[in-house]
Amino acid sequence: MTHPLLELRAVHAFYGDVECLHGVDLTVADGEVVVVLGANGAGKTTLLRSICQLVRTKGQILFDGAPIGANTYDIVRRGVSMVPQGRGTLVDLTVEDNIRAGGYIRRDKDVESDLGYWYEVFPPLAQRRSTLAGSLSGGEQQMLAIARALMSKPKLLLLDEPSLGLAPIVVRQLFDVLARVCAERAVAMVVVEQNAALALGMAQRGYVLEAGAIAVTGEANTLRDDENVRRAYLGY
Amino acid sequence: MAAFTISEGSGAHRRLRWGAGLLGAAFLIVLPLVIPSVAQIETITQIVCYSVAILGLGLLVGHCGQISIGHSAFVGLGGYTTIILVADHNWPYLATIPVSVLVCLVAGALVGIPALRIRGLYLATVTIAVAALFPVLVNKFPSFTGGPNGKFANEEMTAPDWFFVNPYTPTGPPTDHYYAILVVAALMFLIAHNIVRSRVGRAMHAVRDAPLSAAASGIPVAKVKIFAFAVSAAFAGVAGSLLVIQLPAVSDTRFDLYLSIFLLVALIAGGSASIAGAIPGAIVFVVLRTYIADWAEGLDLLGGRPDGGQIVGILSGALLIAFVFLLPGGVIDGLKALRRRIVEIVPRPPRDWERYRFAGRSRTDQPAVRES
Amino acid sequence: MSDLLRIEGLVVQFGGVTALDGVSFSVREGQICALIGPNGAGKTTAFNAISRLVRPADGQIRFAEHDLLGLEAADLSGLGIARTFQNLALWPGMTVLENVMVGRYARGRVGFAASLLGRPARVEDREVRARAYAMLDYFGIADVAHRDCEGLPFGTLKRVELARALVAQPRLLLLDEPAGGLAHGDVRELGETLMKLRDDHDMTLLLVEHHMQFVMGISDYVVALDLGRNLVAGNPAELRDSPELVEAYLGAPV
Amino acid sequence: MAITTTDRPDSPAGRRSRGGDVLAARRRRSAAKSLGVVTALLAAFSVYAIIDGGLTLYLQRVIDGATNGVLYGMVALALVLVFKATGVINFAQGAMAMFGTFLAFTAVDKWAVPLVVAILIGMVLSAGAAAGIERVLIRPFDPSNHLPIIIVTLALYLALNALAALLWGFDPRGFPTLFPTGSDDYLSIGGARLYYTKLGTALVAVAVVVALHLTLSRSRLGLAFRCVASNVESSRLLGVHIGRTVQSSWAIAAAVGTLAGCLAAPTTYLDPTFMDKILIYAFAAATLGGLDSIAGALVGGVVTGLAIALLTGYIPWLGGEFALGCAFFVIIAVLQFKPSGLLGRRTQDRV
Repeated sequence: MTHPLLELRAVHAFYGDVECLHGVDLTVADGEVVVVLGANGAGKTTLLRSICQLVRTKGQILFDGAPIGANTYDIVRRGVSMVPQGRGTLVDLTVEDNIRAGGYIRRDKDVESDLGYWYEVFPPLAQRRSTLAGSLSGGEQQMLAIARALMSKPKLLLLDEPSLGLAPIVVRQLFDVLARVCAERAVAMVVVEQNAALALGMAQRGYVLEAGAIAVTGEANTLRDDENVRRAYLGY
Repeated sequence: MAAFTISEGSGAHRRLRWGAGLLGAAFLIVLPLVIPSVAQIETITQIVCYSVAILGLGLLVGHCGQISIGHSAFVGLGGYTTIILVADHNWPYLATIPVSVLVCLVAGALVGIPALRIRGLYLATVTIAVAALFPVLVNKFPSFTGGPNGKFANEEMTAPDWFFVNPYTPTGPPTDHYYAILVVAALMFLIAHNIVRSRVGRAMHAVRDAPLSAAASGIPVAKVKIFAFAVSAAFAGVAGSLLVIQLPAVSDTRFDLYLSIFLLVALIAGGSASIAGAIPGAIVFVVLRTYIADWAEGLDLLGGRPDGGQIVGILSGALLIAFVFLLPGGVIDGLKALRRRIVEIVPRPPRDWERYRFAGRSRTDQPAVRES
Repeated sequence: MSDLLRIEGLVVQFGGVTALDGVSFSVREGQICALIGPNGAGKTTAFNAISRLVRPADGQIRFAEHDLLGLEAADLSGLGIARTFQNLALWPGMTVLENVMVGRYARGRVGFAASLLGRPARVEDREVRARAYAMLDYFGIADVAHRDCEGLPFGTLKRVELARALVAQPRLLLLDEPAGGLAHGDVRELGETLMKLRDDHDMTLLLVEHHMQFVMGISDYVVALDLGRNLVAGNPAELRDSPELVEAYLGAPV
Repeated sequence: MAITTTDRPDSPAGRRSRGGDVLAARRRRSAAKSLGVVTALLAAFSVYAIIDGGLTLYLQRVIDGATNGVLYGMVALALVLVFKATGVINFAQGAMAMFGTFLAFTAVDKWAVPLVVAILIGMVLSAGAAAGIERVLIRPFDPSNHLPIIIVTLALYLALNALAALLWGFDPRGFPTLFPTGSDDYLSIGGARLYYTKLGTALVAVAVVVALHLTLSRSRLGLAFRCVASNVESSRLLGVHIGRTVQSSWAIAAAVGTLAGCLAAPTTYLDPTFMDKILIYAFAAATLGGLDSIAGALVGGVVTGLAIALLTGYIPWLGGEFALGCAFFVIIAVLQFKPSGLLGRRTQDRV
């Protein structure tokens, strides 16, 4: 039997008593890149956070065909990794410790060689491996966050606004690397992104969230040509 | 579901409030007259005294979100102010209260000033040092304070001749003290009520819940914190003076760190975010420190080392934890929930709000969002 | 019409990162001015600098005849500046009505000493309470006045925040993503409200917003930032086809 | 497939001073400056002290102050460990240390085990108890809401003190020491006496601080500690079990506290209140050090110890019992001029 890597069935999410997601259905296949679009406050971040159980949820979330569980640390161990909005840099730790922290759940011997791999992919990090991560530039912090998230060898990577605050050229480079690395390692991705054009370019499918519910879904190409999507999220 | 529903500000609500108020006042006034024992009158007097201290601590902790483990020092400061003025300078007892207030306002503001620069927890370390320092200071200046021997006033406070209580019965003098203390305490409760209901009180709540938003709404956060600290200390000072009126003797051990912690225990037990919570809080305080202590004195756990104080300590710790877990709003929250089962008071729009109606001239000639 | 708010060469740094790098713009009295730009362009930072929540390293902010950089955050409300927050900054432990009442703090006169007395405080309290309620009524949420903020829907809380800012009757209203998280119908209604504030209540509005259609629909003047610098500015019609703006949003030349 | 450009060269995010690490450099500068001020003050006072009372007396007081200070630093370290992981000051830290010391004492006194073993037993037991306390009484609360957690630690302070008094009474007891205690077991430094007990105590304390520092900077647990201290949510997303990490911090803190108690008890005496004063000095030390720095705790302890020994020693008006006052003024002065301590890092609240 084949089942999607990740499946959300009628998921509701709550901050305190406030319901922020009102029954969201979403699937991600193995190795697939899915983009989630939507206005600020539509619930995109909440969607990612509910997959990691960082918010209270109702409804079913299946990972690899089985319920995903209630504890974030177990979910991470099962192969979900998230780059939170604002990158979640551990600002008081050095760059190297940040990447090592990404491999916190791993006990295998390849950690050291993996460390080398990421320094190769992101040379700027290698140059600054012993500086405090808090003093990195935005672009470097985003590289760091991606390296850290992939250090745990996830099957699914959740990215929350990776382009936030970065120069367009950096964003494009970052996305290129990201796409290649993920393809190479067969990592599926859910990308929440304001830069819709870019995200749709890299994704196979997309969802549009509006006020906590899925408004539109479809192939990336179809969404890109959709008049409403263009107006609202592409800004032209 | 409530058995009765009353609209806020309606005649029934007003009658209910007046009725409850008058009943409470009558109860408090009659209470010493129907109690035959001096000791019991003294106990309820102590409850009234401590309720003022707990009330003050509540203004700071419950309403402004600052923690203080140093209020024993302010209670002590008030107590010593009164006893020094009475014993050494022959002041009348009640006249010393404004002095206590002033002294504690200044002392409280001084301790609170670090609050300008620092966040909650650092302030707690400052206040715990204040509490530990106070007995040391008392012993440092024995010529004023009597040092470790304590200080006494030779004459108790006496009521004027026209007062209806006969001073020549055994219960006469303690009853006099009770009434004097009750009047002052009632005034303090009124003041606390005024503060909480005023613009300043709302500012305190805003500072407690989200200091940054408070600043953005034009609230001078540092000033509000210092005000809360100073006023809270002044309440504690008044409580100290009242305690001296009740029993004109002080010593350094009466105002140690434990007093501070027990005041906090009582505050949490009573309900920190409510003015009325100070009353059940004070009852808990006095019951723990007198009745339970007396009861435990007779116990003989663990072979021949009975000490009421230890049982009280363990019980207070357990009580505190129980309240934080089970009833974080304190006894008063429980009572309110009970009351709501009987009478539900439904809030009403403020009177005359239509006068302030915020409305623009109606404009229908213009499309709302100009379509692009 | 004169400049009500004038910002010149604003520089803000966080640690080693420069969030604003010499931003200048001004807002005229009676205008709705929108600050736009991709995420991370520095819009909210500019807002926080104006409301004195962050300290600029360089630059000038003038409001009417006041130099804002010489003042504390708490002073602004008294001058007639009110703001809302992107992620809401309400007080969960207080009722909706009380939340709105706090917004009027700077206009109150009862000081620390008078608050002890009761009488003056109560008179003022009654007035502020009525005003706050009227404000809630204006936004159509008077029915939740006595409920705690905790647990109310996002759209309602947004209105509460707007009411809190307005109850101080400000000259300048700063709105950080007022349409964020609102459904389409609510966005439309918000637009009407904001224009009414400008037209009927003589307010000047400065807003940060992502919702392009909304911004272009209601603004008189639009300032676009990118990477902490001024990108373009002008009225919506001028900006709509600006290639710089399209590029900033898309990260690619079109 | 490597990224070569970091940022657009003219982009603001790319503009930072050469050599990078502006934040760290600034922090180092500010720490160095404040340490300089403290050293200068101490030096100036030392000159006065040496002229006033002679070199030997001065040395003796410095030795006493520093060796006491190391102990304060150790208790401060326990406070810092919990603070770093939870953002809360454990007001029961002293009481827990006292309780652990009593357990060690019981092991020596009743079961006649060797002192070293007894101390280890005390440390292990108190660590286990602290882990249990964390699980049952601390973890259920929202970690961002500090007030209830502080209240719980105060409750623990009350209950543990009372329980110890109930079990062991208030009679002061002598606690054996690990080191030779003869009247001539001392090093003579310029006429001043450094007793082996004090020297040994100080060495053990320093060794513990160094060992902890190394462990926390090298081990997996240390990594988890630093992650949680830096950013709780990010740590959660990296698979760190927050609860267990915080629990370990409580356990280690309790063990360190107990060790400090066992080292301090011989120089004072053992009763249920013997840690109270030390705890307040430790508050001063931790505040001075910045509450979030392990090295800062030790430095803060030594500075506090020196300040107390020198001030109460050379300003007769203050008198010996005014040590608490000195600690208080240390706290106030630090908070006024250096709100985040000498080595602490400044945090910025954000909306």
